Amino acid sequence: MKIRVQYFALLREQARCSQEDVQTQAATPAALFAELGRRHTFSLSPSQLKVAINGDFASWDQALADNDMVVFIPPVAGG
Amino acid sequence: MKIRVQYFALLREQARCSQEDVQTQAATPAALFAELGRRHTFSLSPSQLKVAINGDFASWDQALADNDMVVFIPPVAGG
Amino acid sequence: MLFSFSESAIDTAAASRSLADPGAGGFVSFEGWVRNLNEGRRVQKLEYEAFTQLAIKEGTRIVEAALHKFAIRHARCIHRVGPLNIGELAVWVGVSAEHRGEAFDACRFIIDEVKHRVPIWKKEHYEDGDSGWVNCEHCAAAPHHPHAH
Amino acid sequence: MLFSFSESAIDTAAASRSLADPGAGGFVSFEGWVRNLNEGRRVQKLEYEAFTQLAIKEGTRIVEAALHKFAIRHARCIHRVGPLNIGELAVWVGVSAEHRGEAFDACRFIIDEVKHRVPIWKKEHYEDGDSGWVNCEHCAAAPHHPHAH
Repeated sequence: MKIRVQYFALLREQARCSQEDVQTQAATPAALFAELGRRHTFSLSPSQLKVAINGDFASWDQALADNDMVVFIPPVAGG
Repeated sequence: MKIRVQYFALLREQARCSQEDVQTQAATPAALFAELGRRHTFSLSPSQLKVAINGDFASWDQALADNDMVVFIPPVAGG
Repeated sequence: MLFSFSESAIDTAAASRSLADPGAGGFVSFEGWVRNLNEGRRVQKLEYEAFTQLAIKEGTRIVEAALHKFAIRHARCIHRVGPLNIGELAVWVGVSAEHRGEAFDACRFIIDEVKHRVPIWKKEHYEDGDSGWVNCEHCAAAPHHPHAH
Repeated sequence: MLFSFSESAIDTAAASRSLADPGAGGFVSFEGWVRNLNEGRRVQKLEYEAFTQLAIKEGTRIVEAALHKFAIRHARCIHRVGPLNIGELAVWVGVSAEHRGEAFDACRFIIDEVKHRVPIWKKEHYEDGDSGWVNCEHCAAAPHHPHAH
């Protein structure tokens, strides 16, 4: 299936792109992140990140569906 | 001796003046307030008031001196 | 001027700017607005009166105490005097600090102390035509004339 | 718009006015200013980046929670995105309430929650030429490249 991944902040810099479409068999965000980590050098581990699917917070083991939009959220620093 | 008394807020309205010079033998603000209370109808008792002499907070039993400026301070309500 | 009075509308933008500091990361301000209701009575307008000489001394002492007690950069309080209408700004307190926690604490300290200690009085004019000095009418122990004025 | 982003200077006067209410006696606002120093390093400028879609949802939930949790009239938060210089306003929170205590508590609640929960990131550019994403560089558990960018 096709998943669109958006990157922000440090992850965007480390992925060297702000958005990519990936063809994957990853069933969950956890599996997807592990797969992406083989192509990119991410300095942040899943325990430091949160996940959003289609613009809402989600869990690492939520089932992914075709055309989902996934964001891995680095530690925030607003304000 | 001569004491100048300034009135504010409710006391000003009850004294019907904002300032008066009084000739008095009152040795303290407490004695002065009792004396003034015989001429004016004050609804506030000394326990509800504070005293200032010459622009600084003072005690009710501080000795008055000639030409002192005395203010009896009703409960405040700034802000 | 850590504490001052204003007879016209307080310029909050200018007041905030006067507390700017490149080392300050947080700024907290309090504004006291004239409410249309106090203790269940409809308020139409009000007036503030101050014993200016002592009020400036006492207000300045409060802001100085805040600057000493909290890790803040700058602080300031401006109070209106004279007649005010509903919604108008009666008092402004601003505090800048490196970190926001201290700015919140100091701002609250200042307004709490100003309300309790500074010789300023507020006369409310009610919609029913009555009026009264806040904190003076209801606590009077001597014979009470609530509608005397 | 309980929570919104601004790509240009936040108009705090207009924002404050939007929270006016004749029943409100207290108004508390917080301003986050860009400091020249963070964790001992001299900051020259910074940039904010947001996951706007989720940030607006989450920020709105925070302000809604404050309106539910505290006895307040109105509340609002506006956050800057893009490049900012020292002293510039990065975030504004305003709360009007009948009484000041609730306004202070709600304002602090909102800024604390916004800082912890809303997907906004801050990249600091230091005077020594280095730069870094706040909260991302120092806590990285995987192999760490502090000067990689």
